Amino acid sequence: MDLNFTKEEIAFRDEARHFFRTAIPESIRAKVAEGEGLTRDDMITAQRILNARGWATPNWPVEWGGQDWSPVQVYLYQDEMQQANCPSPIAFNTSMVGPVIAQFGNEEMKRRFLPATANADIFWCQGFSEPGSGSDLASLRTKAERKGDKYIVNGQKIWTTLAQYADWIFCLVRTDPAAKQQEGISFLLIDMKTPGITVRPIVTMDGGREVNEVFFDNVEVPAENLVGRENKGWDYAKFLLGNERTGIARVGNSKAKIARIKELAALEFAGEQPLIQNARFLEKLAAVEVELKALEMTQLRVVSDERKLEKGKQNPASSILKLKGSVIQQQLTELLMEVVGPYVMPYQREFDGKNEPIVGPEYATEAAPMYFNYRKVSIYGGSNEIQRNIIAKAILGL
Amino acid sequence: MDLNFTKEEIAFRDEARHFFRTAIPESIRAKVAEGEGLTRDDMITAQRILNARGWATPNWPVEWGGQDWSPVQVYLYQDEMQQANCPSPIAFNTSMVGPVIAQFGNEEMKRRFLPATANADIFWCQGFSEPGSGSDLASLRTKAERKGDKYIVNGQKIWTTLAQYADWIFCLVRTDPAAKQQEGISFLLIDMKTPGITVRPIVTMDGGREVNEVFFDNVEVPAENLVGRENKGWDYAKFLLGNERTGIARVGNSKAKIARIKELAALEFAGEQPLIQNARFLEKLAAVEVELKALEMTQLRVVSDERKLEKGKQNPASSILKLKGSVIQQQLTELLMEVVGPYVMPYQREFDGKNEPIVGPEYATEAAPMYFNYRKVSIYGGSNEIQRNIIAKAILGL
Amino acid sequence: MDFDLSEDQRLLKESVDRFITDQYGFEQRKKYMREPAGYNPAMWDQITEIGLLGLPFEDTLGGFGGGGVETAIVMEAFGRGLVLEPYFATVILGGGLLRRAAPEATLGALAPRVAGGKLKLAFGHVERHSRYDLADVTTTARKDGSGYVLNGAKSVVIHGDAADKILLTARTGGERRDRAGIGLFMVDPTSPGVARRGYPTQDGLRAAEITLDNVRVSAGDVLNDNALPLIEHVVDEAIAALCAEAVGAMQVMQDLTLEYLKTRKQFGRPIGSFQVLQHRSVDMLVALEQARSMALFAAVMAEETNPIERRKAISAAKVQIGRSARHLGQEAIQLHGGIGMTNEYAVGHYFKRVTMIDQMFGDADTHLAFLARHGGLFGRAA
Amino acid sequence: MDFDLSEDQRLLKESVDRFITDQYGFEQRKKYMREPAGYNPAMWDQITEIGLLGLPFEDTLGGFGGGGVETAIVMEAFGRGLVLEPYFATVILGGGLLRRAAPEATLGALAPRVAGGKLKLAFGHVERHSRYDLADVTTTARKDGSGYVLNGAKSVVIHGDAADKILLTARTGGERRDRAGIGLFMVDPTSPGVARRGYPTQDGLRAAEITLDNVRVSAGDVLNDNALPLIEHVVDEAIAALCAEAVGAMQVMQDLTLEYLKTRKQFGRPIGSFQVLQHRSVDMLVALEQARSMALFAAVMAEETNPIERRKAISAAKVQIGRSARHLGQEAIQLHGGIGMTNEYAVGHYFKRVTMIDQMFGDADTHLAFLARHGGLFGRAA
Repeated sequence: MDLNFTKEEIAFRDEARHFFRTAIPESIRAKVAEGEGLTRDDMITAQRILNARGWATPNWPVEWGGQDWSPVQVYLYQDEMQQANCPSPIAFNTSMVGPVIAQFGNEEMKRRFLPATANADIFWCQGFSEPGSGSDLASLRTKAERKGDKYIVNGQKIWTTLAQYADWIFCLVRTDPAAKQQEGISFLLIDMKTPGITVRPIVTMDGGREVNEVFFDNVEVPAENLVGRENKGWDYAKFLLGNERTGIARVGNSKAKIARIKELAALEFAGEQPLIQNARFLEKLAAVEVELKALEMTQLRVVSDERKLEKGKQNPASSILKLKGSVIQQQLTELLMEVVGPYVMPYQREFDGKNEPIVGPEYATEAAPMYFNYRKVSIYGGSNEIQRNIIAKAILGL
Repeated sequence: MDLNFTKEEIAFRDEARHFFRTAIPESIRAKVAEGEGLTRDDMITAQRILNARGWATPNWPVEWGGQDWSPVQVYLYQDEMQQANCPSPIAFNTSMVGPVIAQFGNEEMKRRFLPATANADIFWCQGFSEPGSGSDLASLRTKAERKGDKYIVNGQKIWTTLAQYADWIFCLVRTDPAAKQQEGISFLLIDMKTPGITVRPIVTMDGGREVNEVFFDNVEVPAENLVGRENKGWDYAKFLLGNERTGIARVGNSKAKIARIKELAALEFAGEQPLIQNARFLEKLAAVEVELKALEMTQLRVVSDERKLEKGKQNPASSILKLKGSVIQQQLTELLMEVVGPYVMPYQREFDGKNEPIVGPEYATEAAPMYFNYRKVSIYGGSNEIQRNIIAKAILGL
Repeated sequence: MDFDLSEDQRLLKESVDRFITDQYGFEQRKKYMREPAGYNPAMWDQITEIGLLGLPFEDTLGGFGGGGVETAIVMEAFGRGLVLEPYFATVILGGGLLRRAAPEATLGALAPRVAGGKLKLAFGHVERHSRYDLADVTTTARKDGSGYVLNGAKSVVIHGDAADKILLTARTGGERRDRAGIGLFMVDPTSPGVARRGYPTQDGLRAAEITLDNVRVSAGDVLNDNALPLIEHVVDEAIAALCAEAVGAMQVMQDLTLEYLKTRKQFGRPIGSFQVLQHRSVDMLVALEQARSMALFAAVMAEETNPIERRKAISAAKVQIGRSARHLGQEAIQLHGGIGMTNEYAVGHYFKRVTMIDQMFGDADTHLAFLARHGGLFGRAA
Repeated sequence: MDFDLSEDQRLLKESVDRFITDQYGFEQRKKYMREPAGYNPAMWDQITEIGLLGLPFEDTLGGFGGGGVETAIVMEAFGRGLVLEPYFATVILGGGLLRRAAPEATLGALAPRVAGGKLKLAFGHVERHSRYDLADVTTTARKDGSGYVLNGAKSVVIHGDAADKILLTARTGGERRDRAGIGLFMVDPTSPGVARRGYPTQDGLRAAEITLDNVRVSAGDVLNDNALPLIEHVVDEAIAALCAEAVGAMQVMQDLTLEYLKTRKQFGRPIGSFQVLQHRSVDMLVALEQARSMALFAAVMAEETNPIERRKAISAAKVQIGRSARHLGQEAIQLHGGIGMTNEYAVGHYFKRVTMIDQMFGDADTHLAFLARHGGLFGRAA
């Protein structure tokens, strides 16, 4: 056992650190650090820089632009990217639909979509959840009827993140209404410009406009946009959801938040001392740091184990990454709010106002919205309750 | 609304305070304060002092020695008793079997048992739980077959607290094996000296010997020892368990523990200061004090509401008393252990050794055993999980 | 001891509750929020008509001499409605300061106008680096003839943009953070040298930044030149009021969550039938009832005259409310899932409000530290 | 980076695991506890035979030069067995002190005897009011010719009654709590002036009170006259060892609980089918895996030479282990219900052991305070 990184790993880490902190524009990284939303352009700009170096899609097959990295390298890549406040590649593109197309699409589909997806020439969004099917995804009802060489799609998706930015959407649709829940579902790629698609934003309580409803009204989709085989979409969805187990803990991200909290706590006063000298505050922060360090070690255990496990199998410890990672992220937003103090109160998201100068310190503006917004991390992508159900069955055998 | 006590209530409180602190021997109260176990004689001594004044059974009907106190008086009585580290009257006698006999027993049974029960001439224990029936009490299997003017009892009870002290046991027994679970159960009084009864102590992890198994092997019980009607025992048990909703929070007891913790924290050092000056320790303690104050107010709300509610109905707030009260009691044992520090380690329960002098400060000896022992308060008497099930159904309608 | 409301209190409660039920549904509130003022002037008039604006004043001044319990009755109902109008700023803070810290003549002149809905007030006490310390005042008041000249700035003045007059602290003597030498002044926001900038707050209410550049205050508008202990008493009353408001908001979150659990179906059954969600709802109930108890305690103790006992009790209440509200609020969002995250649905608005209440006049941990420093709530053994 | 065990480590693990599986079942342990010494001398011999007593020493001294990982492998297994023999006191503390703080000649003379099972050691560092501060030493060492004369007392010396020699701290200079002037001495418990009183501890192990009344220590038994930094390193290694032991104990509590949930029936079904108990078991798993990760971190960082980095890492691990073990242990008892409270059943014994481990060398909050005071684990932005 040797928990030190090898010389090669350290060289790779340093290379990544340098690259993320120099190649990605400072203006974009500052927005990530502050918790400000990125524009579509910001996201595409960052991804193209990564892609130019071949670092947008390291998890893809090498022939389609992937890197043959060791699990440790993947970990270092993510950790450095997050610590540098560099935006992650668009997850819908690189972690979700890309790997599905690479695994299950035909050659024609791969050629058509993969390079454009890697380079964010297509901006994807995900159409899985529906109003009636939150945690119970398999109960979805959006319907695609085969008519000649087309599917006619009718129904509604919800919680569609960044649909307003998207060129295409990948959807789970019901192609066999007679089949049992998980059977009869297909995986379909749909151009957002197709007539009959309506996007309605859902404003979240923090004032954000990340998520949407997407309505399909007799939307005609060429049959060649079906991924893999009809009625096998559930398998592809499971494959998709099973990817990216480790990045989900967002350790690097939380490290960046801790750095930020310490930075700001040196600027804010509690009585005669800066908050960074307040023992109670430091102990609260240190308690989260301990959990984060433990989570990082847990993640490294999982990462180091990956190459030894059969494809598709998981280290039991991997199951806790999302549960614990989400709680830590949320706790850090609480501490950030505490640092800011009374200045968390002004609400000054730019799209709400008239571009007036900021009230209070600039870093205060996103503290409360980030706290509100981060409640989602224990809800979206399989709520923590669903995670516990799954772990109890799959890992504990209960 | 007036949350001050009336002049009469204050007079009663002062009277109770004086009485508990003068009439009950200091030696007994010191044992309660330290968390040492009481002997059988201690318990009987204390109860007889209370009974002589008519204060052992205030909740009983007045004709059988009860007091016609207002709910506030009952609260003050309990609070002062607990704060004075005075032992509560033997619960099996005064809160459990006594009220059941008074309510459901015939005149003959009342005359035979109630005065002796009030005066602890009979020491009772409770035979409800069985090995197979923890939280699922109604699944009990101890059997009483009617043979002429006798019942023949066979079976086993478990977790029988202080059976080793008891003269009599009140039992739930199955008298109709054909009936559905909760029907077919009867409430039987059994003399512990009857042949066929074996008591086997269960040592708990703290080294305590409070609980026992009680075995019944063809035990002959006169039919006149049946309380009320055959096969109606479940109703009587529910009546019994529904009594004493308010005392269950043990607020006065926790107040006494806080006082004790502060007293000891002045004697123990953390660095150059006594622990009582350590900010972090004080904040941890204060956090519990806040919850305790809230619980006391909750209890007073319930108490003040009691006279307005129909007999048998409950204020929803009453449901949280045991849940919250048990957690607070447990947290205080953790803090007590923290005060003591390294000296919690020696194990020196007297029955284990040779009466050697104490290692470390005298108050250290019970700190860890009390922590271990108090894990029971969220288990016994309907575990906190069962409490939550009940509240979810009965109060929240889920 | 008696937890029953008096006849007058019962009537007060009925009328406030009716107002909220009739006028302050969630959809109605959304409309009020879109008014230019950020609240609905018609609602202000109704609140005036019911007579709530006179709460703290004697009847000779147009009020009804309400105390902690009456305040709690009103504020709990307002918490259920998430009332937008500047009641807390005008009556609880402003009215309280007039009553406790102003000369009798000033009180006599202004109280009837407050009670009549003609005068809206706000209280400026936060400064850039003061955090929650009322004694941390760097705004200066320089004696100038019979009046004063003020220089400095006040931050996050709740409903400062609606106020006709701003009450604010400025230092008449002593050093920054000294308890002595803190004056209380009344400033007309339209006076020369006063700049005011209003903005919405996270919870949909309003606040303002106020800057003071050589602002002259006449003798009549100097409410008190050494007022900290009196201000502290008013702030304690205000905290008690916020505790009651938070309980009202928490009750709604609890009700919404239970309603959702009973109606929302997943996996073919109401999600409220899942044991995990049942138990977590019970823990929310515990948090709510504990908070309700402490809000009551605060309501009563807000009138305590021993300042240390009063402040300890109020701090204890703020701790409990802060912790209960955080727990209950986070769980309410979590148990709702996605819908709970949206701005269209009510629960998030209550969550935001209780989050901001925790920030006002010191968060839970700040009050816990105060309480601990002063020996906690329960004495050592007698 | 590589989490795999080396071949030697794997062999070590196999042999220790086999020893625990074969020799240290819960019923077997009960018997060992009833031996007069409070442990089983035959087990001590077996531990000797496997070669575990030489763990920290070089092979020239009869050991195998094990480091943090090897220690963790042994201690985690010992945690699963709740081993009673004085291994921790003799090898981890005693052996560590010899290795890091004793003159080479002393190490050379004693290490082979320790490794051969002939010399049991213990370490006295707690005093009546020292709590967890290793520098809080009032026991005095007065220079006397080439040796010293000791006066004072040491408390709760783990396995002090089994030890052939007691290593202990005494002040050679400086004031109480000074970091300088803390000597490390070896005392024969049968020497004139030494009084020793052994007793069981809450977790079924043994400890002793040692009093020193003008005890003469010859020059050869003066291990070091100014040893605190070295002692701290050994204590950090000891904490890392206890973390591993706690993980072993936690794993068993988790396994016992799952086993119980799967077999115990209530209301006609295994209680493990109740969703609430499932979720709580998952939270126990989270606590366990986090603790396991930090025990690993501690094992590696125990060898770090930068003392502040080392101590911070070790403190972080002690925090995590303390919190995880308290949570997991309390839940393990709770989910077992009544049976979990009994002395006949295993889970309570593991619970008591992890509770005592939290008390050793500083509880979780003490270490959290240390960590916070030194800036936490993660730096400010690069």
